[in-house]
Amino acid sequence: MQTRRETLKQSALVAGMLAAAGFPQFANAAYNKAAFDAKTLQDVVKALGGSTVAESKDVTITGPDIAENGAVVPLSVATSLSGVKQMLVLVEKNPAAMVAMFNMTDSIEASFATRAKMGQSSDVYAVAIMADGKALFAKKEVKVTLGGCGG
Amino acid sequence: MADPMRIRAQASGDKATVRVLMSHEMESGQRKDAAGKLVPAWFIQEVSATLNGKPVMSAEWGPSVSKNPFLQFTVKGAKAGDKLAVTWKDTKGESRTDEATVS
Amino acid sequence: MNQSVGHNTKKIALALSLFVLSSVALAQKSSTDSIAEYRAMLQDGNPADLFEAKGEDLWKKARGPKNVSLEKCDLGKGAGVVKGAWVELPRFFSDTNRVQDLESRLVTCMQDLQGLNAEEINKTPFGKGEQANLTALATWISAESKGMKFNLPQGHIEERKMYEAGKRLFFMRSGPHDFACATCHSQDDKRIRLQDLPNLTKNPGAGNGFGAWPAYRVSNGQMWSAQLRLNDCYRQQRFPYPLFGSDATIALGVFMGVNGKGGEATAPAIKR
Amino acid sequence: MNRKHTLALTAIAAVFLTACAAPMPTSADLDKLAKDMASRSFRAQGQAKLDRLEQDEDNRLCSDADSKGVSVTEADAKAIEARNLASIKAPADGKYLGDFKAGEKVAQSGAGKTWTDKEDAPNGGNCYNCHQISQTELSYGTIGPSLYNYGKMRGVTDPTSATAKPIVEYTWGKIQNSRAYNACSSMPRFGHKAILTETQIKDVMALLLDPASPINK
Repeated sequence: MQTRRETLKQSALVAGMLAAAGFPQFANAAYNKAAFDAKTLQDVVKALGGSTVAESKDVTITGPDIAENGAVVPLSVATSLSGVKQMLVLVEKNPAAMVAMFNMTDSIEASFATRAKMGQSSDVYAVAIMADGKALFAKKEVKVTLGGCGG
Repeated sequence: MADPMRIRAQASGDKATVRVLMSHEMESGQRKDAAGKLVPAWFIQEVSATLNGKPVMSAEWGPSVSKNPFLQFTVKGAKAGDKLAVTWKDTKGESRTDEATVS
Repeated sequence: MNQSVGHNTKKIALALSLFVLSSVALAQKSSTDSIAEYRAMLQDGNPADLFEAKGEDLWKKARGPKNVSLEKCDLGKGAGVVKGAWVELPRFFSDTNRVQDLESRLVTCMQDLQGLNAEEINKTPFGKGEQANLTALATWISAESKGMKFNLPQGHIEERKMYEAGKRLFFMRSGPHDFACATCHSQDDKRIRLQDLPNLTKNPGAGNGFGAWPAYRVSNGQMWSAQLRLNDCYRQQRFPYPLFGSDATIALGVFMGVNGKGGEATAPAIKR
Repeated sequence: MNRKHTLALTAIAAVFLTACAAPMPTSADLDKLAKDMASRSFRAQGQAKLDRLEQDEDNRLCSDADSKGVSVTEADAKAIEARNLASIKAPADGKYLGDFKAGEKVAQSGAGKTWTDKEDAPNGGNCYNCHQISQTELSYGTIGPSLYNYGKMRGVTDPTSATAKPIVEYTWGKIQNSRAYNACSSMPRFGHKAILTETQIKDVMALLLDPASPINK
């Protein structure tokens, strides 16, 4: 069995190799600042070049009804639809709505889980941007409470 | 240099579930320190993954992904023994790549 | 007639109050369930893993003025034995002639084997420099005992004295709020705000509570060692600042650990 | 068996059981051991000075009983309650109730008196840590009883009335110094230990007893 230390050494090696190759997978990536500055679902979709926005039963958002701490709110987004270009995770009442954007390829499923910070109780969204520019979403409410003794 | 990631990639059928933990502060740029000064934003902005060297996933993140981020995704056509590598790059231009073997 | 109306009103009032009570209970149950659900969602992917990996590396890495690893450190089960060490700590060590918990024992090893300065480490704030390393080490070492049962030794008289002292400190009410550890942690099924409070005087609370630290705190994204957990308890108790690795903190560890005998080690856990 | 014999037997048993080791100290010696341990295990930090480790007689008696798993003796309980009751003073202006909205804020706050709190910042009442109060706040503790509908359940419709006087005075006293009514209560002595100001206590009183307070709806 590989020890963690060996894994580390290997990782460093891999990092070196990838650095030498100039991170090919980042070559075309341009961070979409406008989308990450947008305050609303509509504006996020617009910044990503999308068109219509509609709720869809084929998109799912999973998260807790109540989060004991807003610093870490587990959220999963998924869809069974084909022809998805991007999957987004949004928290409506955060200073900027978009948490994460995943670019789809044929090699992955349209299903991602991550954890978001939430400043207050809010609706959270899973959004699938389709190849034709349509944005299909699902939403749910997550309440953020104060878990500790507040001291 | 940033601390290594923890990557678990488990094959089941013709796909593999990948779970990644990254060591990063993910400063939102909204938080004030003890002296009341705004702590500048510093977060992972780009994440990507390769399977046996071939790009399979890329993502862009904002400042509201939680500290020490967790990410889960599913790679099609991955089998035990395959090499799954994950790379992140943050707003300071720092980056880190770690690799795991699909089990 | 009048009487009958009065009777009916009373009945309605009673029905209404029952309705209010039961809806309160229902709302409460669902919020408790939701919190449990939230915690379950966090179990997969505990960032403590990151600290565990760092700790294992630190254990095996040659460091300090003497440039040696900690692989010869005796955590109570012989030099270099890590697995199972944590579920038997704190315990008496004859070389230092004192009962030590995991963290204070690690400091002894860091000084004796690696030539690091114990006093400096003890004075370093949590999460900084060698203290951050210490927490990572404790995270990995505790993880190596995951699933094992607590079995603190009580054979040495110093271990029994520490238990008795720990018990007295646990129940010691003082400070402006008259709080003791026992104020929050001596009854079953109590909560502070929404947080469940383990009863640390017996199992399952003692094993569950004591056996969960080091733990990753999602509220601040920090890895908290057992010493830091106790330190923050004392802060909220409005006591003065407990010295790192002090006898009072170790005595409390003995009291909780012995009470948790047979309980399962779950550290490193993930906590609010 | 008389005491002398018991002691002798215990000593013999101890010798056999622990072989060459020293026998276990007496309970009183262990009390001292714990006390000495406390005095060398802490340092002052911020406003949390070392004098906080010095227990008053009430805390000493209650802690001692707690660690033995018993209640304080009836005589001790009466003495504790009597001297704590004597510390309670009625409000200088005769007004027991303040503003319930401000009271809710005091009840919500768990701040104050820790080594990370500023000394001049207002202290909180920590009420929700242990009690359910408002129905809309789901994050409440269960160490103390629910205080939802506190005034309403006790039939308080006019807190200034003669009928409400006993419950108003009792509630005032309970917040000022809980040990006047329950010798070893876990509740902080908010007035006696100067945790809350008189204004803050009046505001919490209003939260509990004002018929207009949302908790009495």
